[in-house]
Amino acid sequence: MLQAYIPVLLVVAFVVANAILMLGLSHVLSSYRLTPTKLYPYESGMPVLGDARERFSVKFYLIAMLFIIFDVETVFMLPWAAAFHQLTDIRGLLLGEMLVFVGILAVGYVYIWKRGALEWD
Amino acid sequence: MGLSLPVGDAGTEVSTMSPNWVTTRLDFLANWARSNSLWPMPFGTACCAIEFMATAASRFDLARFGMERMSYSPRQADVLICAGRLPFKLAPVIRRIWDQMPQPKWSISMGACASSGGIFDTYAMVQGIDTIIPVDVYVPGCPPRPEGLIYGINLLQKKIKGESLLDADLRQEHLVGPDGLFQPARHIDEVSEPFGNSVHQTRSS
Amino acid sequence: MSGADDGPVSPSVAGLRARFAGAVRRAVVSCGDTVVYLEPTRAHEVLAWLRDDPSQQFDYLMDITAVEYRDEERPLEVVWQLRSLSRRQDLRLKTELAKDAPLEVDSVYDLWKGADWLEREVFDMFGITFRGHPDLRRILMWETYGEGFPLRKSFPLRGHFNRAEQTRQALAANPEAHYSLEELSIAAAYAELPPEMAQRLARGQRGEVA
Amino acid sequence: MSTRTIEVGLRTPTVDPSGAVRLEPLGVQLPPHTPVQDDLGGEHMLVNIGPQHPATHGVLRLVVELDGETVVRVVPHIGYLHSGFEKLGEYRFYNQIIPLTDRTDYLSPMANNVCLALAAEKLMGIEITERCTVLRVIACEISRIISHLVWLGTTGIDLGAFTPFLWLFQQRERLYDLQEAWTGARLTTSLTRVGGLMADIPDGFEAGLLDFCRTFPKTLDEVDSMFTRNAIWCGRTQGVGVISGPDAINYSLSGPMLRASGVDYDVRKDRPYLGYETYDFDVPVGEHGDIYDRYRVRLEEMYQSNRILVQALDRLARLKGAPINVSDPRVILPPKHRAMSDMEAMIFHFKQVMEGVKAPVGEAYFGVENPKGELGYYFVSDGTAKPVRWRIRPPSFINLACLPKLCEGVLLSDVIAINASIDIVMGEIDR
Repeated sequence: MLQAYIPVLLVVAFVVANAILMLGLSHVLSSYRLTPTKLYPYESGMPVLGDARERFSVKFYLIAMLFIIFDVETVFMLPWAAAFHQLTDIRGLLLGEMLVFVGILAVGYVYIWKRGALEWD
Repeated sequence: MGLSLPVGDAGTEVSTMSPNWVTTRLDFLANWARSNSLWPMPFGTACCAIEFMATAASRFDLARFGMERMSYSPRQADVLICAGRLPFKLAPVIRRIWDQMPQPKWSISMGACASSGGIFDTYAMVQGIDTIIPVDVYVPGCPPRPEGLIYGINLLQKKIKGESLLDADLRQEHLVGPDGLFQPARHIDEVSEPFGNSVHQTRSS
Repeated sequence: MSGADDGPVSPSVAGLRARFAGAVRRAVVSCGDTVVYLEPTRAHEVLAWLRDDPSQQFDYLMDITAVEYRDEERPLEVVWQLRSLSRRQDLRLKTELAKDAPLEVDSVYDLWKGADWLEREVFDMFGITFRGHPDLRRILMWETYGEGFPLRKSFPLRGHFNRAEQTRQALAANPEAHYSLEELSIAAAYAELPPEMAQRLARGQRGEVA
Repeated sequence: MSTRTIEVGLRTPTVDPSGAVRLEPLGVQLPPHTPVQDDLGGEHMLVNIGPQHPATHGVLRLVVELDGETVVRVVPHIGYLHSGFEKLGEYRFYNQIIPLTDRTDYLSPMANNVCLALAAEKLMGIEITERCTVLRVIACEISRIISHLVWLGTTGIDLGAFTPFLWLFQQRERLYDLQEAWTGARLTTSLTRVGGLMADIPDGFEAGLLDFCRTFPKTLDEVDSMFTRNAIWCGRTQGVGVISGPDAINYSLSGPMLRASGVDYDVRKDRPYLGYETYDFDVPVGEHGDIYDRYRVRLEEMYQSNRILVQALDRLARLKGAPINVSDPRVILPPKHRAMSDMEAMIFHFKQVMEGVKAPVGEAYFGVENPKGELGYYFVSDGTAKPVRWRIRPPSFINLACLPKLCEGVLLSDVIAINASIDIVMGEIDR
């Protein structure tokens, strides 16, 4: 059974090696001359006023959370679709199962819509 | 401009710092990679910026020389092209952008106004950006024709091909001195002396 | 080579003389354009009338600028160029400001919003203050420019200081030179500004270039 | 809740009689900064869309006060390309100022040269020849097309459409070839002289221009089909950066900015010069005053300029061989071969080169319809060969002054679209 995982491990090893090689080589070859102005944030060439770590309105966070929820929902659909294609005998059960799953999330969607979380300004 | 041995013409003398074979091969590889993938930072201020846009557009394509990707942030820029005249109000801006560019970095002063103040010998104009930042290639012309700019870029590529990785002071950061000037004051006054037609323009009537 | 004084006087001059006898000093025609000289103190009143009066309707402010002549005795002139789009009429109004008195004139920002930057530029280049302008600062040179007012005839073409000093002052421009007082006060950077600069800004005073 | 950290009493430096600069408290108190009271609100952030930025069309600097993503206020800072043109003008003869005008609005150099020549000729009372007027009309319309091509190309890039940039710049290169054949330079043309032109058009110029005028509308139709009914373009531009007609007049806007807001005012129709009243063209006028209307007005103006060029070309055919310069030797240099042989011509040549062309005492203002708006040159002369004052009425400078009003409460990306729609050139703004 272990046999099947060899190609996956090879790919992972190659990717890791490639990343380390590129970063390491460029780190070794490049010449670092750090000066205070170089570490200063770049804002179109002007002296920076204030900093970016300001308190942002909470609506940005809200929208990010909602996006993640519905994005994960679609991620769950992918393996389901693959399984649906192969397990032809229990298709009815699988379809019902997914409809229940989507239904629950649809209730959540209607709730946030009514509560006005999607209005932007 | 593919992978070819550097032409041994008089222009490129291989720097004497790398006696043995290994470093010259590494130099050659690094210089070939750097010179053919220069990412320009177009510091376009005035009319030369329009000529620079025409050079980057489809007719005089800059992509043939590997300068396809314009980088508008100094963090990924290799060569700062000062396209246009530089007033004193813009001097701290170009100085800060030059300091914020990582090594290795080069600079092209495009046009007569950037190289010597051009026709603007006035109170508001820097008389040549080499009093503010170090300049590698000066491109004459007002504005330089796209072919002129491309010739300047080729000169810079030839200069890069002649550099060596071991030569440490090539990559030194020349910062603004304690007296607030990049060049010694006497040198700036000498360089900014009015010359040619500017000498007679003191009387306004 | 004619061109100095020809062409008819603009009909507005008669209306102006009738309405503001004292304010109108003289009216001249130069190269076909009518030039009316006004009293500096009553200029704003005349301009408001020219804009609002139905018979004049000068609703379009073309340009505000200033002129300084080469001989010193002649006063500085502030020039307003008006145009009436509906009546297709042009009019140029001038006031003369003596050079020894403080150079001040009323701002026309309340009549034409377009005058905002034009007046700031005249202040930057000539040093003429416009009373009532909401935000009179330098617009072309940087805020703490220390060499004076460039377009005055006493100002040499290459500036007072030598090139090295000009370069040093330009490179030494700290945040104060590039930000207005308002922006400095809004930015949370106030805590990072050096204390003496903070007091100076609180008094609304810009720092001199060291 | 954004805190106001220091109380600012605005003072302005004035020059008192002794010449020392002292601080005079201004009558007007700055409106107190009303902190935004909403519990979910974030602190305001100042962002520099600064002098070195791809979307500011030159070295303009916008300090944007942001509340999250919406713009509370935009404060433009200009002067980063101030080169002292007007001061330099006072040290030059009238014919020496013409190369300076190329470098103010470097997108329409020939139109600036024509405007300066017209202003100087109005000051000196010179009547130019018929063929010269037709050639100057051709120069102005070529400059209008070039300026609008660059504007549409770079605005397209600002809003994400890169292909039209390449199409339009290809057409522009064809016009640059004609411009270079005529004046010898692609950009710094210095075409006119007081009283005439530097040179007549080379042979083959009319054929090249006619060929351009025949094929140019085809490219414009392609670009039109790319933009006008493009959902992204309409979504980003319609209803954004709106300014009403009366406001536009109050802000002294001019050119496409003014006409897009519904004010039918074009200097070529209102105060005809160079014989524009005899040409058959119409002036596009928008209604809403948003970015979409400014695009439609400028696109239509390119079609109209094309029409004018075609009419001017067949007028030129009738004026074959007519003189382009005024015959007055005190204004126009005599031809080189006569200057070397004929004594009188040599004297005129010498006097003009050494002492320049003297202008009568007086002042003259001449405004022309430039691609950006109404460009006006105001000369004040005291009888010498160098003007006392050379004032440039800069259309982009005045058009840009209304940017803070257009950008209140819009999103950050709209600020870039509005700034691009004003069609600014920093060389003319900062002079």
